[in-house]
Amino acid sequence: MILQLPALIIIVPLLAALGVIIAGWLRNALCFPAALAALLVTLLSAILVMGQVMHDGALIYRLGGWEPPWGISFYIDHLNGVILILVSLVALINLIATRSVVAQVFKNRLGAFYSLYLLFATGLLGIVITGDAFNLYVLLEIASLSGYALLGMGGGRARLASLHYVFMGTIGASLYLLGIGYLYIVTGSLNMLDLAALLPTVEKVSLIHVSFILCLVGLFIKMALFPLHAWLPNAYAQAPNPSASLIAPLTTKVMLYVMIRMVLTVYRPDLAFNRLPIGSLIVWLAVAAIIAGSLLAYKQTRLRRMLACIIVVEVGYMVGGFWLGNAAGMTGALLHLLNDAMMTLCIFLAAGAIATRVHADTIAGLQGLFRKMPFTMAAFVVGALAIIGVPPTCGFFSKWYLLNGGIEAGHFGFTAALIISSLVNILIFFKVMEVAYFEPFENHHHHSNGQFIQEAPLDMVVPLLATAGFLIAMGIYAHSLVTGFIEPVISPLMMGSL
Amino acid sequence: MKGLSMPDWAEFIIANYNYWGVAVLMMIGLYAIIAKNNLVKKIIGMNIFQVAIILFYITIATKLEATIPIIRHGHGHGAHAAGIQAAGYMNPLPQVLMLTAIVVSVATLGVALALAVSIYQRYDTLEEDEILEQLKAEELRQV
Amino acid sequence: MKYIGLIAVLLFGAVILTTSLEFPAVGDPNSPASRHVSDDYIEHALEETAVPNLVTAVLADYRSYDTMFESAVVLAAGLACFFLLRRFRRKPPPYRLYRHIDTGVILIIEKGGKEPTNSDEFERIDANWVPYDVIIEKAAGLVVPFLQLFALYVIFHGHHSPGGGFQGGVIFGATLILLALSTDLRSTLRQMPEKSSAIMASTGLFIYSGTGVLCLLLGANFLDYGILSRLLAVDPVMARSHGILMVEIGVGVAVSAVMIWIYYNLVSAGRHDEGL
Amino acid sequence: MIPIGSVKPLAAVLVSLLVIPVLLSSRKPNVRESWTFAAALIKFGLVASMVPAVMAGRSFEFCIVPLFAGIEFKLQVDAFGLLFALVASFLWIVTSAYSIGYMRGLDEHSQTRYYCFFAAALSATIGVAFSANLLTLYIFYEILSLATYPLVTHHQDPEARSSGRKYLFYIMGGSIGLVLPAMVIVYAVTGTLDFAPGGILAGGFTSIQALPLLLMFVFGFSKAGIMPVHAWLPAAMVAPTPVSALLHAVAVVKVGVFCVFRVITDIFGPVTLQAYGFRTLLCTIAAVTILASSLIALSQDNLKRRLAFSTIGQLSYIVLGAALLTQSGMTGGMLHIAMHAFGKITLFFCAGAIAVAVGVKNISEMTGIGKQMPVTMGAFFIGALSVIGLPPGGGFISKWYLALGTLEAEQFLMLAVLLFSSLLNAAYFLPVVYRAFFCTRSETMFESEIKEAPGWCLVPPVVTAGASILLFFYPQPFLSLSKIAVSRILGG
Repeated sequence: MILQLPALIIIVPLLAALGVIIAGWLRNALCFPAALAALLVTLLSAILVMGQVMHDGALIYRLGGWEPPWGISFYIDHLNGVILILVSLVALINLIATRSVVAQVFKNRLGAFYSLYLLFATGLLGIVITGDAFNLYVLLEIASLSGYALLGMGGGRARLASLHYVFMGTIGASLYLLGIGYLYIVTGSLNMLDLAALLPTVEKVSLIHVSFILCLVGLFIKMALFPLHAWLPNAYAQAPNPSASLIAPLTTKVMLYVMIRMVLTVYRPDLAFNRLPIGSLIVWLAVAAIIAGSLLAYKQTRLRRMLACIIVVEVGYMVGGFWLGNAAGMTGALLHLLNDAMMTLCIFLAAGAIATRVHADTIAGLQGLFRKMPFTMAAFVVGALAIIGVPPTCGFFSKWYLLNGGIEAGHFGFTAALIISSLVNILIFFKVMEVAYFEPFENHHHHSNGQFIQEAPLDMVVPLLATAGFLIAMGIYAHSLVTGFIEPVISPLMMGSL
Repeated sequence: MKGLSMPDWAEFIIANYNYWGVAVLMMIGLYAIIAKNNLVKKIIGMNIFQVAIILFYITIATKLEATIPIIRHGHGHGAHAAGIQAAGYMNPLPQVLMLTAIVVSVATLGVALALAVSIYQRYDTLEEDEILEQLKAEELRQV
Repeated sequence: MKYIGLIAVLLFGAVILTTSLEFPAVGDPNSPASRHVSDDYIEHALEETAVPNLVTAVLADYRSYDTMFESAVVLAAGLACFFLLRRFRRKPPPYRLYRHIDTGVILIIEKGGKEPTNSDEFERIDANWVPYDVIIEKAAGLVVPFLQLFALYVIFHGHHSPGGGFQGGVIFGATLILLALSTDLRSTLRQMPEKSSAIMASTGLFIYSGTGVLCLLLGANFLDYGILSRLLAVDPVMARSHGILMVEIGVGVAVSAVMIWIYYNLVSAGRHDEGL
Repeated sequence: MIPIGSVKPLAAVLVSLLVIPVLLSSRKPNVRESWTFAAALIKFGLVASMVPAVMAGRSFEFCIVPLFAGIEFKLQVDAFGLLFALVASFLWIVTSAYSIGYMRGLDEHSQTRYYCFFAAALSATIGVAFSANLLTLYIFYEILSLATYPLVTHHQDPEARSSGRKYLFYIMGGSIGLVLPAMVIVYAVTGTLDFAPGGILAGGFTSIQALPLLLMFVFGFSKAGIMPVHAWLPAAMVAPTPVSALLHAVAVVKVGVFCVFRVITDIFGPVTLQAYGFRTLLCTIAAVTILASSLIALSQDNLKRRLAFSTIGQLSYIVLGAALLTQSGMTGGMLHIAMHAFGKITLFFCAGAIAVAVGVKNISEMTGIGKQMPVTMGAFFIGALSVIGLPPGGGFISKWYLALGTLEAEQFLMLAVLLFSSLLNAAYFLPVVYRAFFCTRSETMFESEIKEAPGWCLVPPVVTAGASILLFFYPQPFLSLSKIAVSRILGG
């Protein structure tokens, strides 16, 4: 059974998604337990698979029993083993945390919600695990489609934002497909490893360069890098809370993983960093993303829209860090990919918990929250500190690597952008803290005792606090995270071309 | 038709007009998404863009003087497989991929139309600028 | 905004056009695309899967994982339409139209008025579809069974002739949509309620992934039909062909159910009372 | 310097953190305060238990977790760190006693939160004292800034809000904006951040590159209150007095100066700094701060603001001590940490006692209260003597070494600055004492009301005043510790 584990990671959530549709129609109460069980099994098998990969290197699982270039294969190495665990963990925590809100908001479409939820998770897991370029496109579409539906379920404004997300997402995916088409014309194969082997033998080099550019632009649209980010703040701000706190932490990170997989495995880093002059151009693009995103976030008056703008900044960190091209920058980008998923989950869950008690989404509406919802605000503080990059939390350690990379690469624009955005983050988050700390709650009286607290429901606060604790744990054990998972990915590259 | 020698520019056009058609369709589709004001026209533009890419893959699959990729009855049955020449049949792989891409474009079209229908139910218009005005008015009433 | 878009599109078009000069000429047999992997498909597919239609062989066996997720995309679309549009609050429409079958007189009955539902002289019509459609109704009634037979033929003959799960499923779905168009949405809903179409959709995909899991349980990799020979007492190559057939049926069921489901929700904007 | 691997440093840091859950769960105030008291005593006991070993020239080490290649989250107790930890933990015992009286006296709200964040701030302070490398120091520095923010803005009124904003802007802005990049640059070039006696730069930088780096560190650690980045300290006086007493006289500001001292001695190293010729620059920075703050202190009417500006001046004495790069200069600087701590905390205690007893904050309203509050004003006088540096107060010894240091470094201008600023110190302290004792009160309106501060607020200032006199006659633990530390830095 151990050999079949990789397949389990994908099939279990898919079968659960199908089961949940039927459960939705027959007996509603079954939906949540089925989804919970599926994601638990997925997380477990992801961890076991990662154990296998750590034990005896990269793992290839042949679907349908066919040799890779003919059939489709899973390719799991240190890079995507960790991200599999990350995706299933975030999906699991969010599922548990948003149970009561979902049961209340989507009463009569519970089956559909949980099925779309699981299809979204399956799509992302499939993208991360697959070793076939076209198969990645199909799973990209599944994740996007269920994402459009989950995000679109809200007021009129959410529908329009989701429609824009459909347009941008489709253009991005189609550009990626076009890039794969170019590769197919030149090599005739779709399997990533096979492509990597065939590409050097191709003499029409300009086609490879154009296909690389197309793939990159398509992925930049999907991960909302600066000039192409317009859809993200609206899509995540207007969406219902449970789906925003699922999609926000994961989509941009998995798209980033696809970019890294493309550069490191398919096109080989030599093409991306040495032969094509786009490396420093993209880093300057990332600098623009960081600055613009920070200023945009500072201007917002609504809490969740501000948090969405911060995602644009984080994408700028990761893309900039990766394209610096040196070991520290790449390690920083990968570590930030892991950290940022948890950080975004923490603050979006906190925003969701606040939304259950305070109906105004504006920042001004958060008066006296430290007194009213102390635990939620404590988790929000930890999340905010992680994003600012204050030491005990994980954000600091990935920012440290990014800064290191920026300085070693001599790219002072990127280093300055990192520092400026940290300072702006301080302003942003402490603007929120001040409102929650200083301004008195309407019937706020000083000498209130314990019973005054109106916390969010317990099954929302406990996962939230667990995530906050996780942020600190990831911070303290960042070094073992790096040496365990990220080092084996980066070190072979360093000896090689760079 | 074989014997008639064609000038090389005609040869060149025959060899490449498919790709130009695909490129033009892509430009039309992309421009429609960006520039059009009506939501359904944007959706149509999106569909054109996806169809263009499907066409692009299909042009890769074609082979001159090759039939559709179904092995003719009795050809290479049992005796020996060597009888099947690859040049005789078109390339099946892109057609499989495009089956998937067609299904994906239909699914995306379905979701986009569902969103458009629900927006129309809510705002009674599909013109984006009118929708944005109503949204702004709603925003002012709320604050 | 338009001009930036125009410039971007022209730039994009220029890039595509200039690179298209380097493409191999359309249709030359030894272009790299048609040499590396596709030659093996053409030459070995028949002996490995006993399926002459190469596209079905590649679709349902070599790359069956792709197709499984393709049908999952279809299912996701159906779910999305249901999730976004479906409205369960029964808001009765302001007035209902009833037409006297013989004379063609239309009664507009306000809310709360007595409606001649059970008498057979009156038939209820939708608000926006008035004229007599006897011809269409009768013709559709005649044509639909044959169409459905043809749809089943297309599903089952995917091995030998162009066709397969998707195409057959869509035709089957189209026949039911034809029924809904010719009569009215409510009668079709009575015949094929939303609940059964949803469950049919997920069972279709269950059949597909169930076959894959069956292969898994028997010891081979996911979706490796060769192992089914133990179950079907057939040599592995034929087992593959039967595996492909099972998968095609699953896809056909799923796609037809989802087509109808999407139609129900799109046409009536989720209220399921008056559609096209 | 044979390091003993032991968990004592970690225990000393964590003891006050572990008490927080107990504080949160204790219902009755007495239980809560007694737990705080116990934690303070245990912490001081742990720190004191390490003194004999460090006196014998050994140091304690404990590595918690590796952070980056070449850097661990490591605690190391050497003489200088122990000196600062001794001062901070001893004074915490006194302050927790004092804050019981003060908080009860003014019936402050949400006292549990106050005690918890106070304990967290202390553990971070001890963490800074015991950190083995610049990164561990930076981590505890950040935790300290965050733990003190709720203390500074305790009253949650608009004034606290604006001073909290200023507090954050200077401190977090300085640490993330200046110290972080500087640290990364040092790490990128030298590959390590561990504190090594001779400094770790080892010629990695030319003098043009080293100058901005040094300035980023000096002005980045804005808790040291060097002139342009000092504005948060007077603003932080809005906090309750025990906070400004322990944190803004002893713990927080001394952390800033401690970090600057560490950077100067263990990152750059005296030899390299002399080679770059930055000694005069550093001395002038310190001198400017000393003179300017003393002059501003003259004009402040609010007693706590005057004490705040005097603290800024005194801190720059310590920076001056470090900047002199000579044996006795550094010894004087280190000693001044202890001496100034005892002196200044007495002054803040007296200010708090006056606020509790009379409810008066400005010096102009304090005429003639000496007759009614002889003990408080007496302690105030002794504290003032120690801060000015007159004989019976311990401050005299550290200023003596500082003066010797300026002579060794041939910085005669600095000697003049030292003496003149001591005069200024006297100029802004003694009038307060004179006005309290020898002037009679004009309005007789609340003649009868003035009485001595409650017991809890009275005993601590007397204890610290007595301690600062004791230190004059018996400066032994701190003097020997600083001598060992300096010999390690210069001799090592």
